[in-house]
Amino acid sequence: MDLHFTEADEAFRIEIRTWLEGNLVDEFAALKGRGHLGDMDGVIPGRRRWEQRMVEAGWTCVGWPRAHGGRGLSLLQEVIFNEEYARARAPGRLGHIGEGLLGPTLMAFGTPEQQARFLPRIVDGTELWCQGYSEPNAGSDLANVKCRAEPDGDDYRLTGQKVWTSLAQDSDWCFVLARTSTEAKRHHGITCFLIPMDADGINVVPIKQITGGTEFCEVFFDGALAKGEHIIGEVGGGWRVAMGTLAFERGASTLGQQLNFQTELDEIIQAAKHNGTAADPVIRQRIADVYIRLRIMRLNALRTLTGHDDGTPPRAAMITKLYWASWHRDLGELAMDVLGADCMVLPESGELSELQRLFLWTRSDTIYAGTNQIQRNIIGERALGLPR
Amino acid sequence: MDLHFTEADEAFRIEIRTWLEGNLVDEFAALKGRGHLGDMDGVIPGRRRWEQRMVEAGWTCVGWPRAHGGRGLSLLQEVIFNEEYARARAPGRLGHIGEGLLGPTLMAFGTPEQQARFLPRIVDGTELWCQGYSEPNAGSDLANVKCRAEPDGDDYRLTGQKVWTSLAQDSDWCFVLARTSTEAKRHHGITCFLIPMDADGINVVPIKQITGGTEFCEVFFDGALAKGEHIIGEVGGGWRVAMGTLAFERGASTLGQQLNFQTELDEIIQAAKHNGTAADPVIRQRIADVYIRLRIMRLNALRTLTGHDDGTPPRAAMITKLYWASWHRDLGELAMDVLGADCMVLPESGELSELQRLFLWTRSDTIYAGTNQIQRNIIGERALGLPR
Amino acid sequence: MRFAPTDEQEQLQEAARGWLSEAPNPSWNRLITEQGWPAIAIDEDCGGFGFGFVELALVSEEIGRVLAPIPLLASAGLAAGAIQTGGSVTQKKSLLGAISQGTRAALAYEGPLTATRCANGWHLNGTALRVIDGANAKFLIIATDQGLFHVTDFQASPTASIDPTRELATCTLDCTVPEDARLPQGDLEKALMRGWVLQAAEAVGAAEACLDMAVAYAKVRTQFGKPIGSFQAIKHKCSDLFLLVESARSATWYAAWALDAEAEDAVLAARTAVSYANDALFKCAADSIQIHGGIGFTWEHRCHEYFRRARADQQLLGHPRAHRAAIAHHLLGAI
Amino acid sequence: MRFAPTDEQEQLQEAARGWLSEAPNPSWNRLITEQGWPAIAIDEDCGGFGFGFVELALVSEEIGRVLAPIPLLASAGLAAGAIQTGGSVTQKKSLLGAISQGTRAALAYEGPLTATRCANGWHLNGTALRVIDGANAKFLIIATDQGLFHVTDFQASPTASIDPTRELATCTLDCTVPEDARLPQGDLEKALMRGWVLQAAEAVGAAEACLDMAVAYAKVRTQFGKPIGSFQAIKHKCSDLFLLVESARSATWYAAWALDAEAEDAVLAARTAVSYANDALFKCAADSIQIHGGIGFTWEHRCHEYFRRARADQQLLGHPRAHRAAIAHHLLGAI
Repeated sequence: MDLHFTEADEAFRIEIRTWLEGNLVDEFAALKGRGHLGDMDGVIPGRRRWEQRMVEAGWTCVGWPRAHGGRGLSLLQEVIFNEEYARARAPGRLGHIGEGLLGPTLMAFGTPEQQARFLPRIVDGTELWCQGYSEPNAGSDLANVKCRAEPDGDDYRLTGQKVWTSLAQDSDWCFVLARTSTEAKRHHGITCFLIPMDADGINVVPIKQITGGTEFCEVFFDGALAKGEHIIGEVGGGWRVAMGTLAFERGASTLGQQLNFQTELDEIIQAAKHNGTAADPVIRQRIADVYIRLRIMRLNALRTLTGHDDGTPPRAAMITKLYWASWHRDLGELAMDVLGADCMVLPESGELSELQRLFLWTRSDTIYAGTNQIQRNIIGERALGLPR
Repeated sequence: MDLHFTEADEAFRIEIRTWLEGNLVDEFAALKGRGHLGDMDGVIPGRRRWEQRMVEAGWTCVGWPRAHGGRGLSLLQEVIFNEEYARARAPGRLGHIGEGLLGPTLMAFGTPEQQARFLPRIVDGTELWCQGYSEPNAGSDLANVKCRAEPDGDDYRLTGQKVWTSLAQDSDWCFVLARTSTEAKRHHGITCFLIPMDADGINVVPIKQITGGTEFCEVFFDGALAKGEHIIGEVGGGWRVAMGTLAFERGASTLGQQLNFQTELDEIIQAAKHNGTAADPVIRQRIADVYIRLRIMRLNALRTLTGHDDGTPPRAAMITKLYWASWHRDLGELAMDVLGADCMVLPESGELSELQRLFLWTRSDTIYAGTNQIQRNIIGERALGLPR
Repeated sequence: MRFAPTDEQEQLQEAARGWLSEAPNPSWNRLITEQGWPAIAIDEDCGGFGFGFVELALVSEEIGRVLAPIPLLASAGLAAGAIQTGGSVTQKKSLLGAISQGTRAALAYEGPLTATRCANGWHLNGTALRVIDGANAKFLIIATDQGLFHVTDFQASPTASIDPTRELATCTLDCTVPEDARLPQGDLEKALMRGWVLQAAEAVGAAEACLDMAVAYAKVRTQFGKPIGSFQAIKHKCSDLFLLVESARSATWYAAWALDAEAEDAVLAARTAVSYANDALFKCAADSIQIHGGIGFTWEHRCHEYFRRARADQQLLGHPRAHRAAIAHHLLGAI
Repeated sequence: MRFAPTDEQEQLQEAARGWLSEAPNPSWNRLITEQGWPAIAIDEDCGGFGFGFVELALVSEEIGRVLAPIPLLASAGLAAGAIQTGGSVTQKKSLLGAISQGTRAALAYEGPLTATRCANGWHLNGTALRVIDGANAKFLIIATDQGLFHVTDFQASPTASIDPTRELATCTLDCTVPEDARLPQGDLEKALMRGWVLQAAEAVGAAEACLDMAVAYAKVRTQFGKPIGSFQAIKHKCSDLFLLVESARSATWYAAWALDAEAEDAVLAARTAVSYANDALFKCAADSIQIHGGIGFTWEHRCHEYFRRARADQQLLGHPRAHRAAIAHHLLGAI
């Protein structure tokens, strides 16, 4: 057991911290705290320019191998990067789906040609990605994908509907699961396609959410052309690809979020001190409780970095999503209880306050990317070996 | 909506209250508060004498029709009877299984001969009954009964094991589910037998519980003789009989228990006042919460009395067991939290204190007579129509 | 003993449900013309229908069920309640008569509001927050350090709330009123308890709507080849909500009856009902979103409207915690 | 960075587990002879093994797992901790040396205990409640208004507890001790935090045992023709317990490491660990009974022993609520 960071790691921390301090200024200062969950569709033009600033300094795809244009950082350094990024309140990354999901998927399942075509443009920020996996009837049950891909020469025509696609309005490309065979069993006959979002026959409709924001979209395909050369993995092998992507989704990308959460908790503590509820014994217990659970969230995350010798994370890593989603929901409820009667009054602007948005938005945390119920199935079956 | 009791009802309340006050004296005064759940095997001899006193005054089987030797009380008067019985802290009834379960089952499914043979001896307290339904592998899943009944002339020989049988040591008769056919489907092939507990081949083994008490027993049958004339309903029709009994179990018999619960809550409130935790805002919230929920428990129970025109209770009645079991468990936890550090220290006697016993015993409340999980299945499927 | 609506009461409730299903967002004028609900619990000699709060609560259940933006709670509950329990005969005739006819009224009590004796009667001053329907009210009942007053001279500006189905306002007063503007027997708690009962009733209706939506969805939404309602995670959640809804209903029906019957424990019953029902509504609204999954947190689905109502209502007329604190005071004495 | 036991630490833990599975209820003498655990975290120059609290915590996990009645927490944790952080060089050599060799010691702090200067040194007086292993201890460390003292002259009578696996005693003092019986740097919190870490570690082991029992039972117990672990009501309960156990483990391992590394947040880490782990154990023990159904509340099944331990331990060395109150004080200042 040794939880010290090395001197090299600490030096790296200073490096990224210093860079962020020096660059989150002028027009970028206004981006602080923006573009995160619940606000992912906010301040897009500014965040595009910020991505370019990141590219220039080599801060995109820091965890990718050098061979693919990354920095080849260790997992721990990636954590440090994410922590400092969050601590600086730097804006939500526009390129995170390409960097965190599609890139690793391509490295694992793509051809050298596909890697050469797509990876550099994720690194240089010139192509943004969105993900087309979920459908209205394939939420928890991804194997139920209905979107059809019909052959057209060497290529395919996609027809169907995707939903909960973040940033679809602003993306250049989408990776899509579609059914290439209706005869095969549910898990078979699914194929993973890459398709440009400006193809004919693609229509994006934003979904207005509980907060009034629209970061998720529906994407309608009506015979849109996906090239055969842009299939990831085998035709009919999309299930395996999708499972790979989901594993990346649960990976290191969340490792900085505790710092964002800490910022939110700090705001609640300030509010409690300001309005006197900090003296309320019931509120004090609850603030201490969320603080304790946040500390442990970080420790759990650090623990996942020390995996087994074969590189797999410890089975305790499976609790990550259930843990943070439930915690964040509780934080939202606490925020309102700290505000008391003020919690229901909108600010002068008529828009939700940050804490009101937190409260409403966090109801979705326990739903997207695997509901709490699905997470408990996964833990029960995979970590504990309970029967289906 | 009219929640007034009639003058006749109020007069009846005075009658039973006066009788209890006048009779729970001398040797019977020591029985107050004894013989209830968690202590059902306590002070048996005294409670036998108390049953006889009740018989003499005509206070047994008060809800039964006059034709069967009861008082023919209305459901509301039965409630009043149970409330006053509980308010007086009168001891747990030794005859409650015969009076509340077997009697109604016989009235519904028994022959006139069976009714004439058995009902009068429940009314006059000369025969005590126990119930042999549950088995080690047929707890929630009653259809899984394995106890075998093999024909022996007109009669049957029972072989197998029953469990969680209250008062088996002290009962004269037992009503038992046993399998008369192994070929039939699970629900079929079960038959309901009445068998005297002094028959050869019956062995009773008390089960020591979490509290150290032994009110439940295992009952082993090894070729014990049950007469064919003592089969309730059809051979192979035991499932229907059992479902009928379970419906009685969830019926009016629990309608006085709120008063027992109130007594327990009063003791906790006294303890809180005594040790100063009554000034603790967190404890105050929790005491108010259990008080509110207890008030509502009584209102829920009263509401079940106003059923539909066809005599069936409202579907809201299905929450009864889940509601009180969960509440009682919470009360046990609150009791410990009020006691604080004292909660772990045994009294001088070395026996559990009343509140410690409450705390431990209530862990079983959410299990026996249908676990909370089974109750939620029943509510979901029968009250809400959700699919199996 | 009959712990259920009478046939007549049931008909009233069903009629309200039917009317609201056709007119979920009726104008106040239409409500007055076609239904006249504000008159339900007002005595006939004051121009009302002469029923009680049981009837008003049953109608409120239906208002809550569809989150109809009908401020019956403000005029028929709080304002009328203040006058019924505190007003002089003259005040009752005139003010309750007006409410019966459809004049909108509201109760302002979250001050500070002060009353000072002056030559011409009383000078009233101050600002009240979160007055339900304050911006539409023709008159206010205000709670001051010197008791309750009715007043028509005030300024109101709407308060934007996370719950758009319940209009709130900030009301400012600086006026002089004659002596007879004071309610001689005015008692804020007696007014509030009428509000609590109706608020509880609305919460019962709203909570049941959340449960009904969730159950209906769980029956038709399939995942893994089965309706999600067959999975215990969903089924048991629904069962727990059913327990909450039915218990809140028992508490609320009793509180309404206790009010009409002037039962000794009427205040306790009202606090019991409103604290339990509002917490039940919160749980039902939150879990309904969860059961609905993705569509549960879209703007188009009504789930979030119930959720917003649920949280806002926990702050209206006293948080459940405050009611529990009052009940603890009753059980345990002061701290 | 390695947030997991080293190979050596893992071997120590596995050896402890193996030994305890053969000797779940060992005599103290056998423990000392065969394992010498009290010496683990004591410096070599005081006769110890020179490891740290990480190692002691890993062994404590195993003690907790089988509820072994081994009071390592009392002597190696609390008493040794008090001496390690507060004793003079001489005191360390003699007292820690004795503990290393197997002398039993305990910490008495729930007084009132008073120390008064007198001609020959200090007069110590008072009664301490719930002293872990107090009746078997050869010497006590006591916390008085004048600091910490070590004392051998005391009377102890056992306290019967709902948790028979943890021996408690009431200790009474009325004696005079020389000046050098006082620990010059004595600091009760520093002693207690060592106890908190070991208590948390025991809770992690015990909680995991509850989970493991429940999971194993859920795999073999069938109802309705299926293992009950296939029902979400049971499966999801187990998953929630797994989350608690693993989180408690993260918190506890960190707290032990922070203690050894003298990290700035060591006290906070210890309070975090013990409050979370004790509440987690309670939930695991309670739900394990529920999952076991009928046999879960029989005397013969160990479920109830864990449940008794769980509730008793919430009161030992500070209730989780008290730890949270202390953390709130850190975050929010005094009330």
